[in-house]
Amino acid sequence: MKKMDRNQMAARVAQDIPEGAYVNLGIGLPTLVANHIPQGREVLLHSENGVLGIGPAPAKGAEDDDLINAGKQPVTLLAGGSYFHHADSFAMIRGQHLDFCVLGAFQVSVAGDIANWHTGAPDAIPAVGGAMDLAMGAKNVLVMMEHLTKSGESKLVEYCTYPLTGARCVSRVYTDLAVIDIKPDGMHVVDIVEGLDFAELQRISGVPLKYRETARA
Amino acid sequence: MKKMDRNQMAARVAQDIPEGAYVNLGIGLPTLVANHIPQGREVLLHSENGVLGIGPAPAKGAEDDDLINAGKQPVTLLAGGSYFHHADSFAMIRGQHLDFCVLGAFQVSVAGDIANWHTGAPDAIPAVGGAMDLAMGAKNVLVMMEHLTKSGESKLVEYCTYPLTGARCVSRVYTDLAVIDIKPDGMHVVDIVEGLDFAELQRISGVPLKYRETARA
Amino acid sequence: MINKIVPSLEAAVADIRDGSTILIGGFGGAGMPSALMSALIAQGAKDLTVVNNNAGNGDTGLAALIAAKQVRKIICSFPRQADSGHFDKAYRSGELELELVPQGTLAERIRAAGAGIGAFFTPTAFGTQLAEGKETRRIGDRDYVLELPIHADYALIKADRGDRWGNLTYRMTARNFGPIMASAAKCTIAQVRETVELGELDPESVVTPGIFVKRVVKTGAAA
Amino acid sequence: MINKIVPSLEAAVADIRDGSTILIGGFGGAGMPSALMSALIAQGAKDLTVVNNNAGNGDTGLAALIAAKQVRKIICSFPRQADSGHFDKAYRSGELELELVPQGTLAERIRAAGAGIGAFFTPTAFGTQLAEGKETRRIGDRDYVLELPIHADYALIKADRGDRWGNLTYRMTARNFGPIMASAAKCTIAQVRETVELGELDPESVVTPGIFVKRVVKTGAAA
Repeated sequence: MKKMDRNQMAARVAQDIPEGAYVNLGIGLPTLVANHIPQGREVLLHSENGVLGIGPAPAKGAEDDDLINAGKQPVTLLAGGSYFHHADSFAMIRGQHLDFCVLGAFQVSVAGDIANWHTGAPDAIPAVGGAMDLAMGAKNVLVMMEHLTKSGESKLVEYCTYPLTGARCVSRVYTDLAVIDIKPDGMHVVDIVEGLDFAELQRISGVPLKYRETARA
Repeated sequence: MKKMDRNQMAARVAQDIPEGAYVNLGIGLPTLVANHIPQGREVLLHSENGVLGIGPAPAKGAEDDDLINAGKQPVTLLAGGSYFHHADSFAMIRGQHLDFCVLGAFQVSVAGDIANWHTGAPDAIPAVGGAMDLAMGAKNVLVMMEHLTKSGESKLVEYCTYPLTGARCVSRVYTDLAVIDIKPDGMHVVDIVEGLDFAELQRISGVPLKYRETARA
Repeated sequence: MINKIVPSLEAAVADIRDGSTILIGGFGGAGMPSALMSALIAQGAKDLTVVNNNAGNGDTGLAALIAAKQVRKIICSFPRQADSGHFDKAYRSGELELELVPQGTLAERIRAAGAGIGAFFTPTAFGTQLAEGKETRRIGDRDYVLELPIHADYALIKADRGDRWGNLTYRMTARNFGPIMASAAKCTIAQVRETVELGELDPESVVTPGIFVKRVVKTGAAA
Repeated sequence: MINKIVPSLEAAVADIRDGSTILIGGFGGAGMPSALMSALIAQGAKDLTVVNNNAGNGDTGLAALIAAKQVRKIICSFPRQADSGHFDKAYRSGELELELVPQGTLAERIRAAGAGIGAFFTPTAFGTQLAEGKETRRIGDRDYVLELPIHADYALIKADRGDRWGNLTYRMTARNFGPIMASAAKCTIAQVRETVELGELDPESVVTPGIFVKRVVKTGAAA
């Protein structure tokens, strides 16, 4: 089995983002997706701190402290980009103007619930940022995450045990092992990495998955 | 008795608008107030269609169809003025950022209710514009109106018989006969035109008025 | 390559269907998308619900749309004007339904639709006829009325300059309802005086980011 | 003559009293009014409720205000960061109260205060811990949570250019919370890189009209 690395996962997500899409990439892993949008495909990247039309990372030494993304990394602006204030930025999100957001997650449930903001540990300091707005606002909520936790538990779950970020909002999950659609009747496997068969994916996932073979059966 | 004419009334209102005030002047009679702000006193005029810092009327031939006030009259913009959209413009109004609005009225009640948008006649086509927003939003709602209707009835009333524009919102009324403050304990006469005594004003007004003499009594 | 610039007014309004809800920009003549209005009249969609501050003036624009009997309902703040004859006639005959909304509430309901707000409490109109039958609530020391967003199928607006990503700037008080209407419709169509290359609009001064705009059509200064 | 330009940072913050609620602009370092924050620390007002997206980074700005024990409560969306040690310590010791608000809800609550909206229904956080105890309602086919405005005594913001009437422009993503915070406070104080003559700011590009601003103080590019 060949697990996908972070860049392969990002490339797989990028493949599903069509020309003309308005997209918000979450902090961390999802940010990598920007590097894999095919040359010449115009995709408009939004960041919740008030910018649309983010370009590539600035050259070393050309960073501007006033031009950052939601992860507080320096970015650039494409010709055709624009700036706006926070209420307008979240109007774009909450008002369902973004075609896609890509979020990391601790867990995704069969119903499409996502948990990604808080471990729920009693001594943890909670921090939510824009995650809940994105989860409830984007037309399509895509999740990118490892399939399993470090201790080998599935991050696809029947019910989230971590506090929810949003309920019934995830449409597709990209893991290092598979791509899975979430539909009203459950989780449907779209792709599996080479060398992993569906039975094994089903076994380690621990939640009922559907696949074209099983659909036919 | 010397009734004030429209320009005298406007000048009397202008006298009460201090330097630095943000003011919205309603359509019609209140618009005249702009002409009587003393030279050199900086007062910022707002119009609800999205402009702050209105200047004098343009010269004949210099009108621009894109630069109008809420009465759809051509205006000019002062250096330091700005444009904004309708939601932002009414945020200024509703959010109590205007120091004064000056409205015309059919009736004002002892409690400070104002009726100025609709006669209530069954065949009348109603039209409200921004009157209700201004009545509920400005820090100080000033009313400019004739004291009596054409048939001689007082426009100061115990209760408005016309449909309300706003409840308990008027702070001062300027008529062609007097200036009257509205306070929690009723109407207080501030000024009376020359040649009219308080007893006569009280008689034709038909609602209880207080005056410095009566306050002392 | 994204290109929201469409070649003609006809193409811009071609898919508007009978029964659509349409936001129409403009306050008086300023910002009125006259060229798109003419195209909509030629296109002929009927049974429309129209949202505008007014209800048409003279014989052009919205007044002409009403005269052509394409409008079933108007949501506006100020229908009655010296030259609103076409509205007056259709309203009095019962052909045209009117929903009268205070101007700021109209603007905020449109903005709420664009911003994904489900409903909001406004102090405007509390205690008046226009709040009759509406839910009210005292919050702090003020009384409020609950109002719902106005979502639409289309917005027809007039801007000054636009680019192929749909970014728009406006001119003076012609801005009025344009930016909020652009955000509240499934399909926003902007007529512009001038189209420019990507990057010619200052990113600090773009008023309507292209995310809110589906089609841009150039009319020149005259329309 | 109206002149909102004040001569010093000290004068700008002199009247801030113990117990005030203060909106502080900025997202990370961009738009953070560092010079005003330093002045507020020197001024010494205590028992403050502070609203910011974060809860301070490193040892300057909001972090320094917390370290100086001037803050009683923070309303923010993202307190936990790699370098938020001063917050972490004060929070864990129980000295500092935290109200955690989703970022978009934070922005909309501030905007609602400025716009005179009494409350609004947002879909964000429905069904989550952050909506616990809050009123909810189904409107159409979505579920919403009722949220209240955040009014403040002061807003401290950083803008790019300002004039004597208080008009402001911003620079890139340093705009973030500035315009909405300016509208939501009784007294908004803006530090600017540059002050300009009336009329030098393009009226089409003024982002915060002066009506929302009480004091402007020039710091130059460094602050």
